[in-house]
Amino acid sequence: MAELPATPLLDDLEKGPWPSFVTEIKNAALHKDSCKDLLGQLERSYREKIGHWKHGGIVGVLGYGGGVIGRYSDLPKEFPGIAHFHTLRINQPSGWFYTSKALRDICDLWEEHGSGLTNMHGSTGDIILLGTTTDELEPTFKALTDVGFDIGGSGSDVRTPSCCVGPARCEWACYDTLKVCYQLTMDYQDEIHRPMFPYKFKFKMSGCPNDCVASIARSDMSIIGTWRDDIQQDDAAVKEYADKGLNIQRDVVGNCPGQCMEWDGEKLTIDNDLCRRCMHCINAMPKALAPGKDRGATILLGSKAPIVEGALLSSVLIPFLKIDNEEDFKDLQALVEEIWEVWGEEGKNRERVGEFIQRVGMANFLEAIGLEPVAEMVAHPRENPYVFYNQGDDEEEDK
Amino acid sequence: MAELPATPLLDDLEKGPWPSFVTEIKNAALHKDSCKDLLGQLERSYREKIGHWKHGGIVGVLGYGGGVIGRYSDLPKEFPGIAHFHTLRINQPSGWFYTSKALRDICDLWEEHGSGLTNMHGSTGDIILLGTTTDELEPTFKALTDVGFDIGGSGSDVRTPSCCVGPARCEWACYDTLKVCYQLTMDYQDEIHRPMFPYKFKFKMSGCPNDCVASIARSDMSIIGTWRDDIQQDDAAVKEYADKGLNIQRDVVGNCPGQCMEWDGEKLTIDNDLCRRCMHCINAMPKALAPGKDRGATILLGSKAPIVEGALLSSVLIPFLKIDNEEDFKDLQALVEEIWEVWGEEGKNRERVGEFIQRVGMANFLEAIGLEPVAEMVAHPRENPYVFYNQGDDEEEDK
Amino acid sequence: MAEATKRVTDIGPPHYEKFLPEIIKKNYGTWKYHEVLKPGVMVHVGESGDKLFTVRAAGARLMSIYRIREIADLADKYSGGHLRFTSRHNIEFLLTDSANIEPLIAGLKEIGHPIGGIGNSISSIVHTQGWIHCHSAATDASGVVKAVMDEVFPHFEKMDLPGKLRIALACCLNMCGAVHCSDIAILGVHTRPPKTDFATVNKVCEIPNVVASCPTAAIRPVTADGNRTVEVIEEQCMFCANCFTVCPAMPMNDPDTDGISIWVGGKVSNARTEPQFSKLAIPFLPNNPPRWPEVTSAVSNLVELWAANARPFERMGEWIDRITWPRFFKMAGLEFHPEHIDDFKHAGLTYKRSMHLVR
Amino acid sequence: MAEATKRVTDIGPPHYEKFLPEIIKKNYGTWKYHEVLKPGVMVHVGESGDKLFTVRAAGARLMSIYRIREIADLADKYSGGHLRFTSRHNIEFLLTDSANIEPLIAGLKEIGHPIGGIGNSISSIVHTQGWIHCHSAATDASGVVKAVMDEVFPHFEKMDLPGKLRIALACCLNMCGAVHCSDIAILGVHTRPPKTDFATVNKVCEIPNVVASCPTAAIRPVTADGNRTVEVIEEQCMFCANCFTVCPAMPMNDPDTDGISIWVGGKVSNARTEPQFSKLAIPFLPNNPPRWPEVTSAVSNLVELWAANARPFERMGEWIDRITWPRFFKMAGLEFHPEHIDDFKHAGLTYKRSMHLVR
Ligand code: SRM
Ligand code: SRM
Ligand code: SRM
Ligand code: SRM
Ligand code: SF4
Ligand code: SF4
Ligand code: SF4
Ligand code: SF4
Ligand code: SF4
Ligand code: SF4
Ligand code: SF4
Ligand code: SF4
Repeated sequence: MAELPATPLLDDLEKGPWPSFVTEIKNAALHKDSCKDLLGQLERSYREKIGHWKHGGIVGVLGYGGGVIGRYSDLPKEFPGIAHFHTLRINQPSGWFYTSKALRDICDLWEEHGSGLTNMHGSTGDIILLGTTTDELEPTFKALTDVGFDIGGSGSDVRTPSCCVGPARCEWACYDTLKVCYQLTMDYQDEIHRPMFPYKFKFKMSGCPNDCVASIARSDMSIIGTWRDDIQQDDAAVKEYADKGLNIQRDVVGNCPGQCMEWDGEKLTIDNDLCRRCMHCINAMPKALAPGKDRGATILLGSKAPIVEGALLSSVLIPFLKIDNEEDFKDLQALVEEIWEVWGEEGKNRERVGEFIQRVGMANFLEAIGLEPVAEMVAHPRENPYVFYNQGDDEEEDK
Repeated sequence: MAELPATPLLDDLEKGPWPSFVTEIKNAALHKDSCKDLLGQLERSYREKIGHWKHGGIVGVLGYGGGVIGRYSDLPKEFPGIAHFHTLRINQPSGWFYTSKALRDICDLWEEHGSGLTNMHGSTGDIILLGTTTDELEPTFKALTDVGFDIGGSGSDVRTPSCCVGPARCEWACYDTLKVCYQLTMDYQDEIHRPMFPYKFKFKMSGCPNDCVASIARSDMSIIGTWRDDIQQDDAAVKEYADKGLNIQRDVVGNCPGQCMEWDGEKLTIDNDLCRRCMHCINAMPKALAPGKDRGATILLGSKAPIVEGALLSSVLIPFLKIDNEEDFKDLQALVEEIWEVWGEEGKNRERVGEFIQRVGMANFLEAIGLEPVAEMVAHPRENPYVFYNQGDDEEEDK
Repeated sequence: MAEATKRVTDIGPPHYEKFLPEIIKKNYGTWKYHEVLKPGVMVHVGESGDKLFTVRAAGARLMSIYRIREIADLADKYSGGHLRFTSRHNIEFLLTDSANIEPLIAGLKEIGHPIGGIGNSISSIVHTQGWIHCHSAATDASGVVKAVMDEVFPHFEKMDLPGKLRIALACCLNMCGAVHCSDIAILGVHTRPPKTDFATVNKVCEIPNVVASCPTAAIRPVTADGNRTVEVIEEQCMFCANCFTVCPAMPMNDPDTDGISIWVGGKVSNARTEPQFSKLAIPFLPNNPPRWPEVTSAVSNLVELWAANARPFERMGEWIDRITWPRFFKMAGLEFHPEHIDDFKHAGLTYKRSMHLVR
Repeated sequence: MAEATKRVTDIGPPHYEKFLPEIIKKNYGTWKYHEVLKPGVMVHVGESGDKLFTVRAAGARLMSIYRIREIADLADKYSGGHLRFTSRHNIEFLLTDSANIEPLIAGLKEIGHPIGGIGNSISSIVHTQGWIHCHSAATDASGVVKAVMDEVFPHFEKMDLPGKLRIALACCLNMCGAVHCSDIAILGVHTRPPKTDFATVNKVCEIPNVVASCPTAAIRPVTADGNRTVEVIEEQCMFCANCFTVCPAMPMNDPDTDGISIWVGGKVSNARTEPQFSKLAIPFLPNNPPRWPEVTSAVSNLVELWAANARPFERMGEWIDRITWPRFFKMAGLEFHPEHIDDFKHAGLTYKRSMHLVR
């Protein structure tokens, strides 16, 4: 193996306290020519202030329509090791839990079949195996399934779902995020592997409104835990926080969006009817307060990044849904599939479900999927008087 | 004069504590045939649940393009007294101040030339002389000018400006609303009387952010008083309010949108740098607090009712403008005229200035009227990354 | 004489100074504070120490000259002939002598003008023409206003509310009452498309203007029986009547399907919270003259609900924002319909994009 | 043997239970509370009384298998082989024996992985591919992230901030890092229209798709030299690169005019306030590899300004909302440019429609 290329600019990024990706590439470059060329090309990008990758091509493994991102250098002569440099997206386990053994399995197969570089993880949540040739795709896939892993989503399919650590380690999880994530992933293997939608569809599950997987901002369907009974409250523990210096009036009560707390210096009173389940007071006093016991999830729909019609946050579709047993789960799936059917049929090419709803209107969308509107779906009722009164409904309206 | 028509439905509205418009029409009907017919037609509307007026026609006084609303009954045979029943809009004095003499002058001329019915006032602010024939328009106008009054706006012109009571009776007036209202009205007589714009243009002046003429919601240009130094504060008087039972912590401090007040039970501290000049604390304690002494106005642009493109509130154009002397006033007028020029040239037919700005974009509008953008003009900077970077401005941006 | 008949134009309104009482001229711009003495009566105190008493009486707005003369008489008797009207069409007598307050109030009572509307009360309803004068009206204005004010009258006379409550009425979507920012807005609505008079359109209107007038592009030019005319795509019509405004051949009024919608939670002042638009509470109530019982009871229920539950200073919309809209619907016993969900330009921003939900 | 080579598909990921340590299986769903013991270390206590210690180490995200093996070694040594990654790409070791905490931290230090990111600190920067792997990138990702994290590193290691601070980076407007709801977002931007390869468009792309891809309708089909191709109306282009995403013949990358914009005040959690989008703070900073000094100093200034002025629990956007945007611009020494004023679909709603202004 020849020596590493000179990378004076990149070398600077080996300094400093934060772990260095340059060091990582160099480590890999000691074993892999592709990484040496990657270093070389990247140094050139740093010098020229421009990337050197061509527009992706369509590559993949047999029978799958997604999960591999084709990538080619625009300087293949100079950097032949990365003439092809495709990425595989590997479906991570729920909650990103691993054993050292599982990680080693992946390292081993990637040592054999690819660049030895990864992203742990991609921003959708997959394990990213970063860089291999077209020829190695099938063998990599075989090696993967041998150790029990499978490829995730890309293209106009269901993207690899992801979830927060949830009940595995968090006292606030209001439903089993890992299980729901796993079950949806398994039930929608076909939809993950074979693009059949107008555009991508992402699921993300957070166990409570803290939303530790940013699902409300980054998934077409956001499933976020919540509760509907009273906050569990331990008065003695509240007092302890106060005694230890927490300014309950200013920093807890004063920040409550429901304006539904009172603190008299001794006792905290919560008007649970007006609690918005924002989590703030619970976050501030984890030993004293906890979500109620009647737990479930809110289903929200439609978030995405700006392309094409502007960024969206998910909005409430089902204010409260129990997801405790098989039956609850079937309800959720029925909803999902109803949505896919309507969007699949009427969505335009490259139109995310959120954009679709923006285009056809929430009320029409609800009618199409057969869901009754409820006040929880809107931040506030309409301000403009341009109402499409339903001309058949006179009697009803007059009531 | 014949007896009044039977009006069983309307008669019911003579009962009850609130002053009755039916009684008013009946009073007038004792003297005026037109009002008798108005009663008759209105009773019929009440029976049939539908109005009986035809689409307005264009009528007016010589040389004026606005100020008269043509109106014709659709049942002229049955109600000949209101076959023509036009309205005159009379420009009210600033602040709706009158003497009994002035009111009597108007009553007298309207007794002679019209129905004897009025609105005191119309919702733009004019005195409304409700109902006369085409023939009487010119004589009414003559009689009006004889007693020193003139017609107001209608159609695509400057509408009759109106203002709050301001310095005449309010301790919070931050500029002279009556004077500014009067001066603009006088300087724009031509624009008020001769429609020459794409659509109507309304001015409303409020002396402080309480906005007692609803100018932020109802005028193309809203001129609202404010201040920029510290709130004037009388600590003893604050204490008095507290002693008399005002819950300063909960109801004043707790409602401050700037979250910039502190109350320790004895002393109120305001962080005036973060005060949003909302008026709340001053409203709550008028004897203890008052706007600062460095007073002026904010100029906002664009509010209107929903037709056509949706309702708008005015938005900030000039965060703070002194309007103390002739020179300040000229600045304001220069701004107004610049806006009229741009909107007059590029506005579409029936496009209010607010809709025009919505269409062309605030930044483009500012450039056209030659005003530098400032952060006060927006609630927040853009959220979407679709930035039209100015391709000539590189150096500046790179700075 | 010849000179005297020369036509005078563009003189504008009389200068306001002519109408100001001495005490105002003297204390102009130097008022120090005010105090509400009792419902309908307040005093403004100048830095000079001068006191100006204001008595506010209900305005009928639609007034005959005979009534105005009575009012002028009262002003002559008690306020040196000085009075003004307010931005909500009430009448304010400007007194310097507090001894005149009670006699004035008695005189007002005699002619049927109660006093009130100051402070935390309901003031007059800003409103429009209705069947009295406008061709566009989907409901009457003055009649509904009279019926509602009779109903909520105690709150005009007393100051027993958490804050100010502003009601406004407009008889069609043109919203001449600018009801769009009111605590409670009463809005006349059509609920059926225009009944186009196909044969006349071409004669009385400019077809391109008619087509352009429609905010939802529901109108298209067509040729029927050799005539150039227009056609309305009915599913696309949301009954705004803007086509009728520009073209008489597109009438909208209908005795059975016209009615009233109720909107809540708007405000204009900047006090505490920023100005807000009103939001749809009740999509449709029928026109039932002379007293519109469905409307008066709906308004009255909303007022009482707010009065019983809001905190001091909290306007209707501020209260609802605190308790959230779903809870408001529940408390008010209102049903949530598809009509409540916005579907105009910025509709997407009104969807609930957070987990802030109450149970 | 023949059977063994049968192609296996659609098996999905391994079941997570296989990877959970015993203590988690036992206390699954019954954790009682947690406590942050020190920066980078927390304990979760079960109703059972069991204690699970978590040590969080900085993730490099872009890691070689050699590094991962070292991490696996540490897990074997101190956490029974159990570890996980976080949603922000950090590494969490799951320990049952508190005695292992310090040795693990020492081991991590040795291999260059500092611990931190828990509580009121800056965690790892969610980011994307940049020049490492993407054709679309207007800037690099990993390099900018490394430079910024080196700069703000003390706030990763300490918990000295008013609240959490989340930074994210995306190298183009596709925003794979979903930076749109971050306290501080670093966004790669193009600032020039595509350099259309007129001759090729027709060959490599579907012209209707290209035309449809443009959010501002800046692309129109034309015929040039007898070829069907497309033309960009440059004044209408806002450089989103969506045309390039669907068509390689519309390249955007440019060494001189590509760069970085900075956005602030977004959040995702529902704690206290609702989720919010980030807003534009700095329209453009140049690409200056390897350390992007303009970007690191801009970010660091914003962090320090917030840290010095915000109240406890107040996220960046919550703080700015309290002090208002104009004041934030002043305090941060930022200039306000026309670029800051929105001009996309809902722009009108971002204009300041109230008098709530600070001086
Ligand atoms: C690898 C990854 C970035 C990373 O470094 O982590 C990535 C990389 C790409 N994304 Fe992404 N996206 C990745 C997560 C995201 C996310 C974040 C998320 O899922 O939470 C978003 C924003 C959320 C969303 O979905 O809106 C995202 C929004 C986009 C978009 C925006 C269009 C859209 O509305 O979907 C595009 C453009 C497109 O689809 O045409 C895009 C397109 C791309 C492409 C395929 C480039 C292209 O135009 O073809 C990138 C390939 C880069 C490469 O060469 O490897 N990527 N992309 C992430 C996937 C890794 C994984 O599977 O775990
Ligand atoms: C008389 C008055 C209502 C009243 O009873 O007080 C009124 C009456 C009419 N308005 Fe108005 N508007 C009146 C104040 C308003 C206001 C309130 C204001 O000025 O504060 C508004 C909302 C604010 C605004 O300007 O947006 C208002 C928004 C409209 C509109 C909505 C279109 C627009 O955006 O301007 C129309 C329709 C139009 O212009 O085509 C309209 C049209 C009309 C017409 C001329 C009907 C028409 O379509 O031709 C009405 C004549 C009624 C009649 O027969 O007398 N009127 N109109 C008000 C004028 C009295 C005065 O001069 O003092
Ligand atoms: C006379 C009048 C001005 C005029 O030139 O005509 C006026 C006069 C005063 N207003 Fe007003 N306001 C008047 C219409 C308004 C309006 C406009 C409207 O209703 O269409 C508003 C905005 C309403 C809204 O937000 O929708 C208005 C919002 C206020 C506020 C803010 C109330 C709030 O908490 O939101 C105050 C402060 C207060 O009451 O504490 C105020 C305070 C006052 C004070 C106390 C000012 C003063 O120091 O003299 C005056 C007597 C108060 C009272 O009525 O309780 N005035 N005031 C108007 C009386 C209308 C009427 O007959 O009822
Ligand atoms: C491990 C992780 C979940 C996972 O499955 O991977 C996680 C774990 C915890 N989060 Fe989180 N959060 C994690 C990402 C997030 C995200 C997502 C993100 O950053 O992209 C958010 C939303 C951020 C936002 O709003 O932009 C998030 C918003 C919160 C909040 C709300 C903070 C706030 O005030 O807005 C809390 C409550 C708190 O910290 O008091 C919280 C609290 C917690 C607790 C205390 C929950 C618990 O009881 O165990 C956990 C440790 C807290 C800590 O790191 O300080 N977690 N947390 C994620 C760690 C990421 C990292 O490496 O830094
Ligand atoms: S989203 Fe809630 S349940 Fe999930 S890890 Fe975060 S705090 Fe815990
Ligand atoms: S969860 Fe949020 S809304 Fe509910 S009481 Fe606690 S701070 Fe208030
Ligand atoms: S707007 Fe302000 S200055 Fe004018 S009357 Fe109302 S409170 Fe007084
Ligand atoms: S005027 Fe408003 S923002 Fe200013 S201190 Fe008073 S309540 Fe606070
Ligand atoms: S609101 Fe409509 S119906 Fe009423 S006066 Fe105005 S234009 Fe006429
Ligand atoms: S009523 Fe309004 S929406 Fe219907 S056709 Fe006429 S202009 Fe169009
Ligand atoms: S943000 Fe843009 S440049 Fe970066 S990885 Fe995603 S698509 Fe590629
Ligand atoms: S970069 Fe975006 S705005 Fe410009 S032409 Fe391409 S798609 Fe249109």
